[in-house]
Amino acid sequence: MTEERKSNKPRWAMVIDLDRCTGCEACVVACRVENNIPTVGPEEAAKGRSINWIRIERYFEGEFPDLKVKFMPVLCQHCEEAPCEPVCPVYATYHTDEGLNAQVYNRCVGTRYCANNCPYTVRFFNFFDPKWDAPLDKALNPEVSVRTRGVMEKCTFCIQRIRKGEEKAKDEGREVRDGDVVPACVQTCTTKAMYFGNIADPESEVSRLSKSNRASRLLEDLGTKPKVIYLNKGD
Amino acid sequence: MLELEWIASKHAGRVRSQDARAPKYTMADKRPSDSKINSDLLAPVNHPGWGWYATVVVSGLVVLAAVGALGYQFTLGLGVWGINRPVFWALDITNFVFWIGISHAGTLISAILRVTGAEWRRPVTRCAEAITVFALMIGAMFPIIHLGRPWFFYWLVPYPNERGLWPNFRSPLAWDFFAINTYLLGSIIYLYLPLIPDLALLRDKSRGALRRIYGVFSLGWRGTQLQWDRLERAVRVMAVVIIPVAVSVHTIVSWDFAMTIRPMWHSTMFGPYFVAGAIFSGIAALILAMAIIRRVFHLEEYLRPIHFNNLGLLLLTMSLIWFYFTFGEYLTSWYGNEPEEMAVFNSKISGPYAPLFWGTVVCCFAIPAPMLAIKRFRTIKGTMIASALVVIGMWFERFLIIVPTLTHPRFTFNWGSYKPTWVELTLTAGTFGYFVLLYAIFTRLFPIIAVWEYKEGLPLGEHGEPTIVGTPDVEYESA
Amino acid sequence: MKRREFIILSGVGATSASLLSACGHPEEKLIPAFIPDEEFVPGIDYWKASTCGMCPAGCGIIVRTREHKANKIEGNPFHPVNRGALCARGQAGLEVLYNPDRIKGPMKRVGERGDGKWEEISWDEGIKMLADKLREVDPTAYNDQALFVTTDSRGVTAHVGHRLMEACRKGAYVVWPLFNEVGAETSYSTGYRSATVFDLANSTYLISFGARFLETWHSPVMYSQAYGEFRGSSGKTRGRFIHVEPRMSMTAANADEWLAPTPGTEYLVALGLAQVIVRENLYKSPASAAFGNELGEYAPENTAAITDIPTEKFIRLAREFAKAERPLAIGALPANAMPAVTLLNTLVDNLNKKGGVLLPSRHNEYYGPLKMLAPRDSFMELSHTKFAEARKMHAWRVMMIHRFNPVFATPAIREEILTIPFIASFSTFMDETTELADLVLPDHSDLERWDLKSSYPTSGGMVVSVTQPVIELQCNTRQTADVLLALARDLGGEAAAALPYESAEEIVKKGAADFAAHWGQPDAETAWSELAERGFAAAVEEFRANTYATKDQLNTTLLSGLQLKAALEEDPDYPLTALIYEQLWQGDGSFANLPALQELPDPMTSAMWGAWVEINPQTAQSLGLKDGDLVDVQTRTGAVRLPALLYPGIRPNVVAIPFGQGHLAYGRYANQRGANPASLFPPSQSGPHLESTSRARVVKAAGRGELTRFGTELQEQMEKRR
Amino acid sequence: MKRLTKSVVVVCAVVVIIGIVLLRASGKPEAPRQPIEFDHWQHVTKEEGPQLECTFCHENVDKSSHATIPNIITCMGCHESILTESGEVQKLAAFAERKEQPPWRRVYWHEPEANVFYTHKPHIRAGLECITCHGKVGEMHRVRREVDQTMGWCIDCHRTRSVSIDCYVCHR
Repeated sequence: MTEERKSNKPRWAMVIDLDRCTGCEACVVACRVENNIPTVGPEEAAKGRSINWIRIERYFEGEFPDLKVKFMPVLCQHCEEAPCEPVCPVYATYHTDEGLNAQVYNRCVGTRYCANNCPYTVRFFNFFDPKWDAPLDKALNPEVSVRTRGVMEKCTFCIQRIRKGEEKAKDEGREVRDGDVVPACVQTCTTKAMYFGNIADPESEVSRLSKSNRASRLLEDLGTKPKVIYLNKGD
Repeated sequence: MLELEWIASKHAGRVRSQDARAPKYTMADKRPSDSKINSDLLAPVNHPGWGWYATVVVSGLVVLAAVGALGYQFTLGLGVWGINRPVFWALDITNFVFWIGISHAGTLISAILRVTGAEWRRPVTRCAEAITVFALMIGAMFPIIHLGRPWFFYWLVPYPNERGLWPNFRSPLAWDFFAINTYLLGSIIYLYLPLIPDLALLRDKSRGALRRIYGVFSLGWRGTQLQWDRLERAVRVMAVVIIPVAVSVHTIVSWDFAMTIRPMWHSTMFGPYFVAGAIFSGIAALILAMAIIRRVFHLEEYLRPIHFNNLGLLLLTMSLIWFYFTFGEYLTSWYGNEPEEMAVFNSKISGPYAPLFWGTVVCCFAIPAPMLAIKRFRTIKGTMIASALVVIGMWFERFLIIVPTLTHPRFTFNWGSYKPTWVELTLTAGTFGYFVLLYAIFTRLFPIIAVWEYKEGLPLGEHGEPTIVGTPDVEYESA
Repeated sequence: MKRREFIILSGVGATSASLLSACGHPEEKLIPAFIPDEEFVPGIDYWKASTCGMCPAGCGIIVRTREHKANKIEGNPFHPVNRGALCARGQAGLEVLYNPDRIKGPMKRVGERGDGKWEEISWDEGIKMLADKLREVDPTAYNDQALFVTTDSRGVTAHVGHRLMEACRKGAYVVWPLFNEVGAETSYSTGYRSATVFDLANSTYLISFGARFLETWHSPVMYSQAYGEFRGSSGKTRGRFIHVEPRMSMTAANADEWLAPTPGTEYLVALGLAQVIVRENLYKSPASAAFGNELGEYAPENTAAITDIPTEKFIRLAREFAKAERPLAIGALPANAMPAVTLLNTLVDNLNKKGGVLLPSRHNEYYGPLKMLAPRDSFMELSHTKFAEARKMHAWRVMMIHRFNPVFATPAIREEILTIPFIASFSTFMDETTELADLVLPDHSDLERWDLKSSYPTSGGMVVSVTQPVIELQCNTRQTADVLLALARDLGGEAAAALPYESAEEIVKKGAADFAAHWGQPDAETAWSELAERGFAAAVEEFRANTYATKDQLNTTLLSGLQLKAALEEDPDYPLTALIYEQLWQGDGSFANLPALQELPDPMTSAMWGAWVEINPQTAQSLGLKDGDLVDVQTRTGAVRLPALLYPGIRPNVVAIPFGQGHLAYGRYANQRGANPASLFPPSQSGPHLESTSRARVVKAAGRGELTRFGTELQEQMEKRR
Repeated sequence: MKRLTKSVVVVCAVVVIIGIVLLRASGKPEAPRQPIEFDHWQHVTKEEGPQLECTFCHENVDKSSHATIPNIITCMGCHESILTESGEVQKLAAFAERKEQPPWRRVYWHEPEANVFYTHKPHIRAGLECITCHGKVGEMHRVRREVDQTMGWCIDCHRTRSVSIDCYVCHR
């Protein structure tokens, strides 16, 4: 990342090691539970309205028996030059000073323009009001909004955990450091394939890994400058 | 002189119904009497006939169905549409682009014809301008009703508020908001200005409450020279002003797509491509409207084959331009051979959208272009058929610009498909119903052919002035 | 109008309404949620340690609770088994706790069996009823018996249940595992005796024979973590991983090389590799030379035709394996085939070495005084065949069933179960078996109950993890162990004497403290409080390098049972092979009622909310099938109708069906979804040893199936274009 | 004509005013009647009273996102013995007897649709006085909403104190 540090605010970034990712989807469920993502049910899912802020894209290469598979966890890339941001007519999605691509639900009017302009297809729309059969609603995370119908939603890098981590650092009178903020997907990753941290801090794990020669970003040629960095498969 | 004419027309007496079925005469004959013109052109206003009522009832029912569908959608959410991930836009935006396109019929055409002083325009302008206003009203509805939370549409308005929140002026949707509103306002003014003398005519011919209402809207028109001068100047200025506004509107609509980084949307030529398409579909809509009006209101003497011929030629031009743009657009994609572009390209050329795509080419070019190029087919019926095909074709063209791109995101894992639901189809039908309804009501309230403008173009008869400007009509009548 | 739409319109979607409606300002009345009490200060998270109960692996969890509600489960970062990570199943644990379809309290049947007519009763009434039935068991008659069927072989339920059944004169404690893979402690799951673990992390060359250690085998999270390190961490070379399985599972998809032999011939691949190693003198253990002759017939040249793996591949892989720095072979094959895998490890001499098989020598000491954690040796292990045989001998009078649903696992068993005069179910949910019960005494969910679990981390030794309530009770349920204790008290005499405990809590606290005391914390009270806070205690053992000294120690008879042939006979009417497999999250079908998992796209097929038949595109083409076509899969035993899913990762002429869907009960999310493939196989095959395979044919049925995918549906679009 | 215009204007104004009043009234009551007439003034300001600090009862304000309403056990800690003859304290005791919390009604809150995640803790850390946001509750007999906690009001304060006005600070 070449852009200058404009402030002493952290810039959050994620590193995903594709060599370690097994496609087990623990992150997908962890994200659903942490972020109050509703299950839409079979009829809606069949229409392509299932919501998964993080998903495992699976690609086959070759044919039996020489078949190869690639798993690729895809979540909001929190692009520095996010294509979704300029198109929103009401600033419901914008860039925060911590480099996050924010989605403010109660400002969203639901033009879905941002979703159309997202090259990673990581934005989701609430076609109906979400529904949890009681008492499943008891498991809702009180730190995360329940989105209403008509608004977009997407990965927030677990903003509630970022806020909590920053709060903790402030309490202890120091800058945030590795381990203060662990998003739900990173926390549960069964192979420790995901890392999260402040890429503006040269000492952080993500900074170090982002300089790896295996590092690349999705659709780099579009110039979106994603803040999710993938470490390609070794071998 | 005009004033004299006006006064003459004022004293022409009440219109009698049998006048509407007056014997035919050609333009080559001497100037028809004012009373004749008045009664012919005001007939729809005064004696609409059962067909008018039937039209209003039928289109009204369609509108009611659409309103019901809309209520259903507002109650439950956009999930009642067929949209999904990744096809977040479909018929809503198709209808939006289509109707904004249709709206170019009027104002732009009438303005161009006025500015260029094309005399044959006279019976056409009002017809066209009304299309603009109504099509625009319908088109402009969609950006609101397609919202996930339509009740917050006013957040697009830059109003000062304590939260310090403003619309995002970088968003093409915000540009849309301003462009469409400007165009709508301009179009209404542009429709209204030339309507003033006719409103005065109606005022003078009606009684009671109606007279008062017409009176208010005719702004105390007395037909003085000063008033005529001012009106003419205002119309002339508006005609010039409205042209860039119209062009900008559809350019901005196209930029909703072109400003994104989606394959086959992100194209520099989308602006002119959309404007051309808009004028194309607009002319077609105008021809259709004129043909229907001519038939149902017995205005055969006013809307003559020459008008259809001329508009047919315009339509032919636009068809060629449209084809040129389409060809250029697709050829460059094909040569570029970028995988993401080709995914969309192939789905249109040979994939699931191929029947629609080739159907569109047939409707917009393969049939209408040769048909309109051959003089023998450039009759009223011929242009009507061509126009109907073009309107249908252009609707699908809009659909094909929007949906196949959305079904093919960059990562193939996320490819999707789209099927409309009854709600979307009802809404689409409703737009057509609503258009017909508005148009029908308009014809009931105002003369659909500008009375004064028509008279202005006529020979002055007894006063011995030279007569018709433009090509004599006889030739076309016999053809 | 769709059902969903109707529900929304009629306002039954009450949750969303109450959450979101603005009318009457519900917020104003929420004030009780802002009053602190002894347990919770509003707005502050409380993390409580416990143990995941979604599979037997025993991962430590911490549960985030706030304002008397649990809202997130995470892996316990200090727990040696999972080190903070948790799998998809574990993450969905809260949906068991808060499942809307839980049985709310004890009930007795009022209509005919299976009518679904129930009457709520009190706990005392229910326990009395069951005790009376147990008293009716005639202690003098040879063939009169009470039966306690469960999937738990260890822990509190096993401890109490086993003792009660022993005391109950003719009682039998029955363990009936369906899938043997997950965490089962018996030898056939790993080829080694219990407590054996595999040092994947430090291995450099791994061959897995059908062991889906990233999904379902043994302890998936533990081995996933090891896999992460195996793939490379600082200072370690990237390990190479070969997977042998006819269908490309998610684990296979992660392999560097995937071999897809004919189903049932995996052991021949192992033996072929062994043969090459022996004949090329690549083995490391000195005793291995003796195998030379015995392995001759398994030479790859002989078996290549059966396994459909080219000879050159055998030779190359055998050399790679034998020459690797730290090779390791694991497997999940039928018990009689596992020796083939064990043999490979023997040849490369990796016992108790870094990156090898870790076989703790002191494991008998682990349990300390607490024998309840030791695997019980005197239980009866049951499969359908055994059940049917036993049924002939015993007139079972009472059947108590706990955490197991035999009617779903083996639908054919239904009729036999119906002949048992009295059935008591301890199920938390109304499953197919519970529907037939006469008495329902619902158990707690895992987040409400007490238990102890033992597991063996790769770091050595044993870990005892505490399952403790993290939140107050959601329903009028009672822990089965507590019910059994009450039952014992009611029965009195021998039973009461055998179980002198007040509650499961007491047993757990005592057992855990005993264990901790035995392994370093002498003060019982401190031991318990530490344990309750941390959620686990560990017995530590360093693995001592070990080597197989002589051929005798290798148990060469292991090879005698193996035959050189394909597992299934040819059948001209049924040209294909059907197999069922345990899918990533579905387990034995007991998670089908969790919406978060139902809506979790299968990692390989991207399918959700249903079941499907995987067919190789080539095979599908020859059968004239397209993706999503409805097909009948028929075997000599039965048939199921499911949508076809064109799947490039399966051998041609093999079809695979995930197990776990097709419930005919089990709540709103599971009921009537997909089809249960168990009926395709003779009941004897749904036993514990093998995921079933059978000869089959596929016939196109009319119509399109409901195949819901998260990713794109079209075969040609699945390939990465970019 | 002039009179007509005037009357139209007046009618419109009245309608608007009534509308605003009704809307406000139907929204959040300004000083809701509480189950027990708890008198903040007596506890905080009254000279011969206990003169409690706010945090004596709202003890979690610097720890949690919520200041929290005291548990009835806290109330009974004193009122077990103090002023037991008072009618309101007897009401309190009756609640305590039943092991119930009085159904206090909220005075300040935001709708869940606002998606606001306000936390007290950082505001206390920044040294904000309770009265800045809640008015002089200590001088009130029945708590009345004195501050109109709109978003504009929040932003104003954040601006003047140069605290971030990023949406994501409060909304998420």
